[in-house]
Amino acid sequence: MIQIILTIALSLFCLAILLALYRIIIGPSMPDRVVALDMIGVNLISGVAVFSVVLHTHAFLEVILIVGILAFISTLALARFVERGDIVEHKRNN
Amino acid sequence: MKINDVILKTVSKAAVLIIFTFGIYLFLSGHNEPGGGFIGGLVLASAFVLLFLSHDSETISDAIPLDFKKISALGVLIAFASSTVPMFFGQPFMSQSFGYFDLPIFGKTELATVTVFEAGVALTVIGVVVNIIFSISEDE
Amino acid sequence: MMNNIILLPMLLPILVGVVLIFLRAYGRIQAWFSIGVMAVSSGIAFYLLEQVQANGILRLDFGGWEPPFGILFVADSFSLLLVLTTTIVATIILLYALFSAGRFLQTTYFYPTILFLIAGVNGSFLTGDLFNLFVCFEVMLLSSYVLLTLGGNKRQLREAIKYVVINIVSSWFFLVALAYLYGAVGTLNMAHVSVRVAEAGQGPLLTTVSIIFLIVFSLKAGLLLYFWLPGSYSAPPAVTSALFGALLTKVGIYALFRVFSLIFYHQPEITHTIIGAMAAITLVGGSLGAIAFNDIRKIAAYNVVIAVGFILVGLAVSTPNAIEGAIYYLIHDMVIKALLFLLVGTIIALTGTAMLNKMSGLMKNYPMLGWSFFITMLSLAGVPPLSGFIGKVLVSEGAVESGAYGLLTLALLSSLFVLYSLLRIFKNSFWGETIVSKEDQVPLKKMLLVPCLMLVLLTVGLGLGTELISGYVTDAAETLLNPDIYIDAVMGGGES
Amino acid sequence: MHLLILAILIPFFAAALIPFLYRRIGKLNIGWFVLIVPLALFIILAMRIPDISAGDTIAATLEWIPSLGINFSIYLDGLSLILALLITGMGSLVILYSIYYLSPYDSLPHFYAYLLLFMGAMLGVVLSDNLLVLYVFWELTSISSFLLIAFWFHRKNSRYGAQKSLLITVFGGFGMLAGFIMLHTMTDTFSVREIAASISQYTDHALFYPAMFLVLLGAFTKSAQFPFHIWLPDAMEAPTPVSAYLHSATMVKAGIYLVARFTPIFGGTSAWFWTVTLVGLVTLFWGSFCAVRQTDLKALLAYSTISQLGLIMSLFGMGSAALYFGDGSDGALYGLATFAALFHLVNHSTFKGALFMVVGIVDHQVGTRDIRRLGGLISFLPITFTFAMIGSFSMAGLPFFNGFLSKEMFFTASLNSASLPIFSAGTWGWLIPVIAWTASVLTFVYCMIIVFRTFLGQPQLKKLDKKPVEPPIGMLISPAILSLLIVGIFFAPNLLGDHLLRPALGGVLPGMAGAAPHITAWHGFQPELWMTLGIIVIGGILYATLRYWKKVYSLIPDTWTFNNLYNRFLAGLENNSNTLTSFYMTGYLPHYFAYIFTFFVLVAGGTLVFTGALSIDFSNDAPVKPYEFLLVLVMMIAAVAILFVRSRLTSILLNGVLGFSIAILFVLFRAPDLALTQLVIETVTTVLFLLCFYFLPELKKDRIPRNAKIRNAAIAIAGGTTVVLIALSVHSGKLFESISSYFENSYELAGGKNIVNAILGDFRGFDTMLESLVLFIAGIGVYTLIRIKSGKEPKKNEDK
Amino acid sequence: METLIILLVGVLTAVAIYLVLSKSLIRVILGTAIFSHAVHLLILSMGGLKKGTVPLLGEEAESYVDALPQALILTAIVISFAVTAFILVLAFRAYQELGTDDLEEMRGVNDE
Amino acid sequence: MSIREIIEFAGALLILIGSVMAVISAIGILRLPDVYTRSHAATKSSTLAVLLSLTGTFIYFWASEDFISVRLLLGITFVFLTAPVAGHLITRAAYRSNVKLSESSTEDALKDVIARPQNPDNKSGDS
Repeated sequence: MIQIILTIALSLFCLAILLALYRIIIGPSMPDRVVALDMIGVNLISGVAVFSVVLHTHAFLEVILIVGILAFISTLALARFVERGDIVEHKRNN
Repeated sequence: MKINDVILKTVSKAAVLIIFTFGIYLFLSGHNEPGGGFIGGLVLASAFVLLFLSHDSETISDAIPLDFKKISALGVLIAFASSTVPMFFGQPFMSQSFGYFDLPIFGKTELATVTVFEAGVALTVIGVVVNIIFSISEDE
Repeated sequence: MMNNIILLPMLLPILVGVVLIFLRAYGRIQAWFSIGVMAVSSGIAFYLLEQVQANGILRLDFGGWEPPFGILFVADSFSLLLVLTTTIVATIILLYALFSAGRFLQTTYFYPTILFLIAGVNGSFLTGDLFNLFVCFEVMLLSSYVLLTLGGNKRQLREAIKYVVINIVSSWFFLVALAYLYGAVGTLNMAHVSVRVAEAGQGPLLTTVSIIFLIVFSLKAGLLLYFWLPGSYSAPPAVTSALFGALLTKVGIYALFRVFSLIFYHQPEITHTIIGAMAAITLVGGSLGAIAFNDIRKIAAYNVVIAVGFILVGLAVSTPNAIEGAIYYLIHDMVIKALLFLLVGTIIALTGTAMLNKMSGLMKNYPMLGWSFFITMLSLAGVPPLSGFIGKVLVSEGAVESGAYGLLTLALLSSLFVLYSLLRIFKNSFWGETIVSKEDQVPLKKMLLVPCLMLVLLTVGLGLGTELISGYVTDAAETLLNPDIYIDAVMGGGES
Repeated sequence: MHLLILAILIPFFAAALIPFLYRRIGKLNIGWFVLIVPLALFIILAMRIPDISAGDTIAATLEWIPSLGINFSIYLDGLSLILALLITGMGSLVILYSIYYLSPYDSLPHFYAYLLLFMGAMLGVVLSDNLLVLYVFWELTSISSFLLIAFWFHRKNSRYGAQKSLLITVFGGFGMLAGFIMLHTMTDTFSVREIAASISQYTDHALFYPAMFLVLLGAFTKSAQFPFHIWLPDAMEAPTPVSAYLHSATMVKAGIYLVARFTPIFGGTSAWFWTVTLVGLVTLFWGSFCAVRQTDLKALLAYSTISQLGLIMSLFGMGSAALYFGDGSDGALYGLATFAALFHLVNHSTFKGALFMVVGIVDHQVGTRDIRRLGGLISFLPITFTFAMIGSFSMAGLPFFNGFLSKEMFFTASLNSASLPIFSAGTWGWLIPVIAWTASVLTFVYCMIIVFRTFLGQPQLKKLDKKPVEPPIGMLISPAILSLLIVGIFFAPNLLGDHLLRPALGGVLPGMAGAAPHITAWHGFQPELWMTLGIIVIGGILYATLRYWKKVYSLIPDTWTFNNLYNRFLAGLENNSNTLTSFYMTGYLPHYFAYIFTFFVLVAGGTLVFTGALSIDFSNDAPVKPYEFLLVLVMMIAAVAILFVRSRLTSILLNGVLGFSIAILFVLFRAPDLALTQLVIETVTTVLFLLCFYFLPELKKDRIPRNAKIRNAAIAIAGGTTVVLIALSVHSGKLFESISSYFENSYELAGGKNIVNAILGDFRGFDTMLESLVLFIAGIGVYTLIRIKSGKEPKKNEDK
Repeated sequence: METLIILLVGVLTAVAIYLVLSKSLIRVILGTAIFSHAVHLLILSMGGLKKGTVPLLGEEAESYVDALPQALILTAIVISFAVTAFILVLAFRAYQELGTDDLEEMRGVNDE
Repeated sequence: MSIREIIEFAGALLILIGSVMAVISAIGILRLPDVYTRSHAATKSSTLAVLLSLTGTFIYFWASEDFISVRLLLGITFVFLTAPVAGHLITRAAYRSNVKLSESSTEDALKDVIARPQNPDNKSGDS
């Protein structure tokens, strides 16, 4: 029972990713795409978590945190890029 | 154009702290759990990446006055030199050894020479990644 | 564990290279350190070569893990001959660098990168594990990328892009081939792979996998797929192109020999026929390329291509004579290509141009350079009694023995093209009216000729003193032709 | 070390010493020191004459590469001796001559060093018994000839001639090498003597005829036989002593020597007989025909040399028939040709040497060699005229000179061959004497030209650069000696015949030394005599009417001469190779990738399909869950979408999606470490991409033609398919289990519970170590790329 | 599952080949990145998928998945990262010096 | 059904709800008219979805193995800490890079506060 639920849940997450991918492809603006990517990252976190339940393993719990961290970093970088082009500033500005 | 980044900077400070801790944890736990020198090093490097993104390269280079090229060189040196040590004891190059010791506080603890090797690897990774990002962002 | 010494030709350059990173500001010290470590490495290589003659193949299991589980270095005569040549040639090239390079190159991580390159080359020669071979290749390639772009003028950057991207793709092929091989036989240790392939009888599938290895190493060696070679070898400064010309393709050739003599030797009617066809086309393409251009760097680069084709004729034919000849030629080619590129670099530095039709009469002003070039030309064409001769004879003999008359004809004709292509350089740049008066000539640093003359001596010495190395070469060829010797040394239990 | 080996090496040592010696001796001409070498060698060799003529041979060996059977094996028999004496004897005379001939402004040390190099090499050729060593010296002669021709390398013609001679002779040399290698493959020895002894077993060997023709190729190119003769006239750019020595007396004889040396091996076969004879005759005719039209004396002599070499060659060809008969009387009959060949070999050296020296004197004293500007020199250079006349008349085959004797024997031999009962000579044999006679008529004509056009007629002093006077006495010594020999040999031919030619004959036709005839000048009214008389009559008429029939030459179009062919071949080769190479080496990376992947598809895919390796079997597959399917779908869509997006940022995002999805696949396939690494790397890569994009332009629409797009798509799909098919086959046909179960003991072995990490850190730690090095090098590379720019640092001339 | 992954590898490879055949340098670099994705998956699938549990001995399972390919892929990932970093920087330096990212304009066959 | 199993089931249910939320927010990201509204879907409901599924996972492990995963908690914290910031950054970037508001928006509150760059071919404004 639980396995079935989890499988459904995983599939739904993947579906959400698929939908977000569609948004990445069609755009239209860059921030749209970044938003969608961010969302994919968030869904991945959930996906990995669920999958560790499926497998009864703790081995992937690190991955969850890492995805969180990295999704943040890439969103940050992308947002910076969209905003300024230059994602790491050379000079401090305050 | 001045951009107000207070939220970002505050949050990323906290995040960096978490990442650092986590990176070190990954590095240390690599023997038995996922992680290890490479991953640990990479995660630590990504903390630096976050710092670079949320601040600017000048601030970072002022705050951490290290030559990351030399750090990576040091890492390579540690990795290679530590592996040569067994050669002086008549062992093949790269022989790792490990043992279990009863330490006062930690109880039964495993100590392995491979940790030194992995530390070298981790240092290399950090050094290289930071060096690359630093070099690019410094370019006019 | 005496065998740890096998590692030294690779380990020492790396360690010294890393230490040199900390000595960036001291160009001279870096140079002398590099030369020193190369000289020591060649001494070690020679010692090992002697050891192998006395005690058979040596191996070093890293971390003490028995093959096939760990990584290991295997030193047989073939590897060691190449390591020895590499280190000697590198020492001499570094000497040239010491005398030629100004502060610019010396303080830009030039020497450490060269040392890493050589470490990668030596590692590739010595390793007994296919995946480790890939990693060693990458060490070598990354260093070559850095060296190629060092200084970063337009031409270098432009050619570097092509070179790097093509090599990335060839590395990709390498991984694909490894994946297939691992999927099929489940192991990576060369000797173990060989055992398993022999056990399974190298069916069509393994032959197909071997073809992918062939593609990989052909890309690296410049066998048929040499598109990247002429551009990238003619872009960097003399020292770098000499290193490239002497070493890079040789690693690919080594790998071809190793893989197709140790592992995939069961279906020569497919694999070796393909190699033969590729070698033939390479000879033709290289020969035509060598006479097609007026740019002396390109002429030199296409000469590299011709040599690759020639050596691979030996593998395609694979008789004992041919293999032996190919080994002789391989050693010869490392020496002579280094010399050729150094001389070409020197000529360009003196005349300020690389175009044949813009130079003339250098013989009057730089006679030593001229004679060095003359001997290089003869040696490259395989004119006796210089070093190229014996290899040429033996490879040809192998071709005759196996009835490969087409290859024989092409191989010999290609020598003629080599001769003609270099004769054009010699005729145009050294002979003719001296257009620059004694007063206006660019002074040639005397010391620059010293490394060139050392290489000249080496090529003459290798020719006249063939007997001195013939024992090693015979042993190397025997090991290549009898995979069991290698396999026994690796898999045959017990600690060596 | 045996004295003979030393004899070969001495010239090399002397050559090496010259640069040092030259600085010491001050004003004295270095030639005097050099002269010692050939003189001494000549004496050493001459002392062997009694032994050799008694039938002895001398052999010695110095080891070079014994493990391959390649050694300096020296073998001195009659044949070698006669050539060795020529080399050293002519060498002495030429060096003596050159001391006076060369101007002090010329680079004498170079000249003498090359000359000595040549001398040593040539001695090596004629004395070596080992095929490969013979080849070594053979190439050395080509090289020294090359250097000597280009002695005045600032002249364009010298460079041209030098290159031509090197290319042609080395080309032939490579052919010869192939022939030698074939001989070795057949007989498993490099020793000429051993091969000759055992060759009878191999005449049916598939390599026998290829080897023969290849060896002949070497001989013909070296001896300037038709159609390879074209290098010799251009070689006349060399200083005249060199022409006298290398290009008439010795080096060009190397090919003839080779034919003689290999007659015991290949002789006695029809192919050898006809090839050598016909090539010789054609060369004889063509050389003499071309010689007549020349206006440059040296060019005339060059063609005459070609012609005479053809004559000797054809004689050796005819003589080889003797081997078919063995040592019977028939054998002796045809062996006469060989004897004549040897005889003419010597004679030619004497008279041609003398003639070259004469021409050299004329050139030296008058400043030109152009017949049209010469004439009437007899009153200014009477001594020289005498030598010229002796040489020319000898060459024309007139009595009282040695040329007459050998020419007569030549006619005898050609008549004999015409009626040869073997090799189907009956049908075409009549050609031999006809060609021989015709060529001899032309020879007579040009010999007359040399003498009469130069020395008789009206002097044209205005056209000359200098006023002609007799040269210094030193320059006359050598031609004088040669002229004496010419006459001397005529009157005492058997001195030469018995002591040198007879043993030499034994070298060419083993066991037939006894067949050597007694040379006589008068045989009675035989056909030969009538032939000679005919030559004089017809030749005289032709000479007198030269003006009228010279137009014949203009009938031969210039474009079809072999010379022109050679030039056009080289030029065409350069142009076409440039066109062809530029056609595929476009410098355009996508082209290269197209080649590479096409090659991959064709060869790897081809092997897969044609060897029947393709097998697909799904039974081994793990089951697929719906979410896995969805994830794979996501990746496929993302991948394909990358092709169609126009914005670089979108493509990076899609690449990021791919990377993240792969990390999740890694999770699904139970690889946590991989997932972690992949995630971090992917992010850092994305950050790098973004960092670099700041400096890079936006993606442009790929403006490539539609067909190119279709072609690319085809290559891409084919490539992907090939990868898939091979992978499926491998997966279906797994042969062995992986070794990795061993690593599952990692806790006991390496003290780690994470197997992957134990492999990375311990079992395969070396990979990891090198990988960190790779990373490190990349770091350095990035740093140097960005920080070290060519503009910012002072440029040095090295990094062009 | 293996078949599915292999098909995915095929698609990725085809995409990557198409990308490296285009004349924009950025696309070529993207192509190389996708190549490395493809080959990592290929190695993994060649080792066999899902035949056991996570290769951590702490999991105490009957069998573990093949750990060796994982280690190899890890090495390959890091190496491809190093190379990608290098080529990226090379690309922008080339753009700075040559003023183009069009490979068509980087032929450079007719220069000195 | 033991309590443990009930709790496990509850965890699974949370996960399911989370996944449904994820799909809903994905639909949101497709259907909503402009980037500013879409980012609501992405940040708010997605965060909720991940919170639900992570909590579900946490509960499940707690129930079935008595395993309290610090890493999971850390993960939850981290997501909560960063998700809003990420959303903020993107929308700000969108605004600054001249991404248009939807037609249906009634007011641009920041119009006068932040000067939007007028250069339409802003380096990053590629679409």
